[in-house]
Amino acid sequence: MTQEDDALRREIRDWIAREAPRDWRTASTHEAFVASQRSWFAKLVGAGYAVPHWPREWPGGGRSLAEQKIIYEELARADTPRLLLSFVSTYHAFATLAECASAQQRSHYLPRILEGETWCQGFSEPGAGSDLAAIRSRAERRGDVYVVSGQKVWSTMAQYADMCLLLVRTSADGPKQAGLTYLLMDMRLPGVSVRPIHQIQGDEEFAEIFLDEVEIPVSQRVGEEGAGWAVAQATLASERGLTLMELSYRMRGAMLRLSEAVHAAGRTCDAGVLRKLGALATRVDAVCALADRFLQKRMDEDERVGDASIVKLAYSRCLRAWTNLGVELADLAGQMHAPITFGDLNSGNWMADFMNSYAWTIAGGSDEVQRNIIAERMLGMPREPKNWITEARP
Amino acid sequence: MTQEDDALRREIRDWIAREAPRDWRTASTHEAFVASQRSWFAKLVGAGYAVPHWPREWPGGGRSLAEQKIIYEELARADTPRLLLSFVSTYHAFATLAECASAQQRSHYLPRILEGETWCQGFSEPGAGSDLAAIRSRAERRGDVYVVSGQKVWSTMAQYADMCLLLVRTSADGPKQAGLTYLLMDMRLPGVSVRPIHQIQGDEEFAEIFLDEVEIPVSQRVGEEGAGWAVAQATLASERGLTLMELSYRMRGAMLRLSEAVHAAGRTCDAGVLRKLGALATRVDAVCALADRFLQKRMDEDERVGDASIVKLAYSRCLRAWTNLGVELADLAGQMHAPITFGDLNSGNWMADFMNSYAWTIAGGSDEVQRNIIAERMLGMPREPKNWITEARP
Amino acid sequence: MSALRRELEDNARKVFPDWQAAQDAEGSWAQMAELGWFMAGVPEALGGLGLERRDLAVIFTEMGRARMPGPALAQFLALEALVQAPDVPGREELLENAMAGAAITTSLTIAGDGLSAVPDADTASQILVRSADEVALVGLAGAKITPFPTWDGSRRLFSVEPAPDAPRIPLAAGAEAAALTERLDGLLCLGLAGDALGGAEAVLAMAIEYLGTRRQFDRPLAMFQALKHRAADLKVALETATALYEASSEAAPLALGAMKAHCCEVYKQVAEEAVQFHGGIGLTVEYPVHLFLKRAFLNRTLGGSAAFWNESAGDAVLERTSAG
Amino acid sequence: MSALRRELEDNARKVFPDWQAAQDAEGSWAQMAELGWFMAGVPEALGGLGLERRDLAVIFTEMGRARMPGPALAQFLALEALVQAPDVPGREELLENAMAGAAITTSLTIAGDGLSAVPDADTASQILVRSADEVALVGLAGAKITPFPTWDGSRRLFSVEPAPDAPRIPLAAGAEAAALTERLDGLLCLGLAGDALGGAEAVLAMAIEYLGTRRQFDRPLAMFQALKHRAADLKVALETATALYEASSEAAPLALGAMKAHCCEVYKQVAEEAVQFHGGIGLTVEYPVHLFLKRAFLNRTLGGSAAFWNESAGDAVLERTSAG
Repeated sequence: MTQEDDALRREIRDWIAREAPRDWRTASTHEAFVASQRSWFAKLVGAGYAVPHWPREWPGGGRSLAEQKIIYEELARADTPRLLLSFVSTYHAFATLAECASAQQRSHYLPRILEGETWCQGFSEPGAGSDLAAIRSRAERRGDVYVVSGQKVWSTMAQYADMCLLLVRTSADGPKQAGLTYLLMDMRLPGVSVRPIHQIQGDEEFAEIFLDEVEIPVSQRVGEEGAGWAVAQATLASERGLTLMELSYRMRGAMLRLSEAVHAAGRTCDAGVLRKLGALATRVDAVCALADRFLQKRMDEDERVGDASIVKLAYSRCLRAWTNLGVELADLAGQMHAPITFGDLNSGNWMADFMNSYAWTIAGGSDEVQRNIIAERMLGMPREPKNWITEARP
Repeated sequence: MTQEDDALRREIRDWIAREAPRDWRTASTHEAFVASQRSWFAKLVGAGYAVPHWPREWPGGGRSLAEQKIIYEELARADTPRLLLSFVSTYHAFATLAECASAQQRSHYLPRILEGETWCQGFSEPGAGSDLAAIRSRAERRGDVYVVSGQKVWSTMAQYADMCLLLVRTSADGPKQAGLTYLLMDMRLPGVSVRPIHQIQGDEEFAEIFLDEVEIPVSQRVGEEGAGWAVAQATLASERGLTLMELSYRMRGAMLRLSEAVHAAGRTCDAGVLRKLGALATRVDAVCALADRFLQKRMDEDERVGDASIVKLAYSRCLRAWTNLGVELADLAGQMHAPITFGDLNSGNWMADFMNSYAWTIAGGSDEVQRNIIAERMLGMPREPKNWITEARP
Repeated sequence: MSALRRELEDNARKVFPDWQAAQDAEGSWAQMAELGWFMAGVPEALGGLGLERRDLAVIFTEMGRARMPGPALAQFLALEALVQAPDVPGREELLENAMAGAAITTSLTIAGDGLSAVPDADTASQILVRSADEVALVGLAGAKITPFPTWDGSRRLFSVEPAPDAPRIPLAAGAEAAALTERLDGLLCLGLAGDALGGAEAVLAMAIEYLGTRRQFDRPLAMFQALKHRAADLKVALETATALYEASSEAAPLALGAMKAHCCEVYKQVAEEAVQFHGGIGLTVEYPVHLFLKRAFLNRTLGGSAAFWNESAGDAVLERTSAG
Repeated sequence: MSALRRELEDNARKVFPDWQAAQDAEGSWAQMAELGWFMAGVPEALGGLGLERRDLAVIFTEMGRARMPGPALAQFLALEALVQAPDVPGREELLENAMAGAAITTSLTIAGDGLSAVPDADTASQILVRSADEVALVGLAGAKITPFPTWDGSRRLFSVEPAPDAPRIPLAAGAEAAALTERLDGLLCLGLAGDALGGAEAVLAMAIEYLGTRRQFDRPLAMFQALKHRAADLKVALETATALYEASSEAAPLALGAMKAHCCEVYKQVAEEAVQFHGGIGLTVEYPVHLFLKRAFLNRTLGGSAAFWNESAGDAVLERTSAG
């Protein structure tokens, strides 16, 4: 820890104490939640904490990974709202624009992101989730436009998005990956419609996007036609460490909620409960240490294939255990329906937290996909053959 | 429960009270253990309880499955020694002889079994465990004999066996199953050598059998040449319920050992420990109920494919949990090396019990094989394709 | 399974083949009455069908499979209380009405936990109050009824505070009340356990069906061995719990409580995995798997927690083995 | 990992590439002394290498990987006690001898559990006695030494009762003794946790190697997805525990205890699964997987049980959050 690091930590800690909203958990409507997200993002942009990972020429940019870590550690420690609405813009869209887009595309869109333009990601489809290359949304080139029809799903906050990172199929020939093309789509174009997905805990964090003969100018293409898979990798690789570190720290901070549950249940002297609490606290500490170590490896350029999967799996399973203990301690009282706090994974509204935890065991590569990656690419266990000949079900 | 059943129960209970050995857990040498097994079997034969599943013409035979269940329930309840040494003879050898052998073979061998002749099973090989059809021990016909060479493994108590149920390969052509032949081998033949397997808990329940040009008369063949697979199925199907019922009841009786461990640890008022104990006791009760229900289904001729796998898996996992709780409660004291009680799964010598429990998660179709059976044959989930094209390991 | 129980099961499945069929609480209530379920446990001498607890157990499982809305489980407790209280004036009429479907509610918590988690208290006319001192039917007119909305939307629960001057029909007092209360708590646990197992069976079937149709990487998910093995483990847990359930219908109250805890954990385990098996679609309200998940979690907390029952069961093990 | 720690690790793996290389207790002891391990934690001013606890942590992991026999962990505690007791007469000579390999043993249980589980007490000349009142070196001549044979054959443990008139060198008393004892218990936990993680890594590698070579149904076991997923879960557990371990070397005693409990459960979990992965062969003494299983179980009970540490950690969570 250098002196500069300490100074940054003090600086942001002071700023948070002055500026961070405290009442964000009370927003119980989608509109109030979105408004609070927008104002918090604007504040962070103003203070130079919104995009520490952008290059130096941008306000607040040019931070080292170590500095980024400090910023997110402090944001987590102070229990500030997570940056859900702007996440795709500042990470996924940014990385795609910075690494793969034309200079013109870059200079057009990046400033708008800081002004609050929000993006969504149009990758997953009903038949292409874990198996992303199976995308079927079809783009046909007609003169200067691509005409796109199809359906996207699990797009985070697409209902509030101005723009979309869109992966479509321009060819059905050859390997599945080779026929994909990457487009930047204005969500206000005719033919685009969005339907929020009603989630089981009452959230609407995701949406479906329906595309009906949407005409997207060819100038909105990133990379060449057919090069969409490679561009998508840049999008997906944009963030693979800070978020899990931030979330792990938030989970650690939220051990307080479990303590409250122990007190509320009158079980502060119950040896069995204390053991579960203690074992879980240690496991949470371990996940935090793992996330730290992963970031350190990235800083040291020492990351191995599979490391990210380990962190995600460790976090997702621990989060599930965390919510399970809360649900158990709260007993009947925990079954009472209470409005959710949007995007909060550690609210102490235990059933909501429990259901929310599936977002981490399923989305962004399910636990099962992560286990495959770890087994095959880290432990060297052989893949299953690709040329299956599937039998009919009995 | 009929009046006859009650009478049988009283009768055997009285007999056990008079005749059953009480000191069998003190036998700490193999020789003493074998001697005690032989004398206990002889007593049971004398009283007519050794072979209740044999036909009525045999002493003690002709019992219904319900009656057999009563006998084994009472033997379990009274914590009598399990019948390990005679198990293969009275079940596997009997079923094979009764269902597939010639009249001459039957009348030659069955009486000897009651006189104490012990048998072992020569099926598994180093390269053919779960995948039994992969057997490679080779039998070549030369005139009136088969000349057999190869190696068998995991043969229960082969070192004490007089005879062996031997499955060998007489042809390498066609489907793997079609080239197998079934022989009854005298263990005293030249070329047969046996090496006990030293198990990690100190037991020697199994042995390897080495076959070096052993000449077995063709008259010792059961069924036709090449029909070994079908005969082996009769052997394997000989017992699929009573044993697990008996073992489950023994586990329930041995909850006493866990209670003793709780007392010894001074944790009789520890809520966490009590909960673990109570939850496990209920699980053990559930496994007993499951084994009961399975037997009932057999009596009702209502058994489904996979039912036996469910009972075995439920028992094996519960036994593991049972031993794990004992090991945990006994803490450091439980790590002290103590001589094992041969074949006892519930001795309260916790580390030995723990290691012994693998016999049920691995042998007789591992947990993994049982899960495949349940998923595919009961839940209708599709098999993996048979025509794998295996890739080299990376 | 006996022919009678098979028939109960067959009839139930005709009327309530799945959760959709039982969605309408009012209609389902009438159908249950029509099926004779509320007469089932009442002796023939009192106008009922005179079935045994193990027959009722079949009904409970069917209620879970259909994710039955409404206060039927409370009704079974009230009926049992009336059957067990021979000397109560007006009992025959009360019984007759209840068998015909006049709802009497009661708390779905174990006695001593007060009048919380009372289903449909806003429409029932009477509540069965159970305690170690007194078992009584108490009128609900003028009662303070506070909604207790749960994540599980299938049961409408309330906290109830009867009016001080509410009419009160005592069914048992003193030692008799203690015994009856214990008996009713046992029946509650049996009902919740059956509900859990029926629900678990339904949601497991739903998940396996889904795995068989959903394809990823050019094959059905059901072909992936890791999922197959997890499904098999769930099946084993479910079958084992079911065997215990079937063997326990006449068990002592403590054994019923421990059994309930066991079965409800299995339901929770199966439902939790079933959602994971469904992937994203399982997280949308349009897809029914979450309905069973939420009921599984609620069931777990009704009728006494696993922590409570397992601790009691552990105590009993120590006592049993110390005595022996 | 720093260059220094990398070097420690590399050197260790040259000398003790696997468990076979460390089988001979006497030879391994000499090799450890030669590698400078007993000097590692001693400040340079006292003739040691002046390494930090996180450097020692690397050594502990290597000891676990090699399933190191002998009383090395006790030796590290004795060395630390001497380092922390500046005013003891004759300390320099004691330290010098201990660094050169003169064995001082001590109990591998936490203070308060008496003088049980003392490794190689029959050959050591002195025992370090730790309690909240006094920390002292006590001569073993004339002591009553009772073998405590364990299923794990890698450590030779004894219960010790020193002679009443045994020579005694006090290292700390009063509050200082309490603090030193806590510090030493923490080091014990660190050592056991490192041992657990090194052992877990070795046995997991052994199991994965086996799965890759063993074929069933015409394919290597390692291709079966159910086994792959279980192996992946073990890897996740191991990596997570390792991250905690590496971050904890300077942690407070309670955190070290909870960390030890966590790491030892992971070792047990990995070893238990590793045996299952091996199938029948894993149950034979000829195959080494059981050696790690037995050490995993013993480690779990040394240095305080998981029940003890987790309960303490739970208390601490309540205190921390109540204060905050």
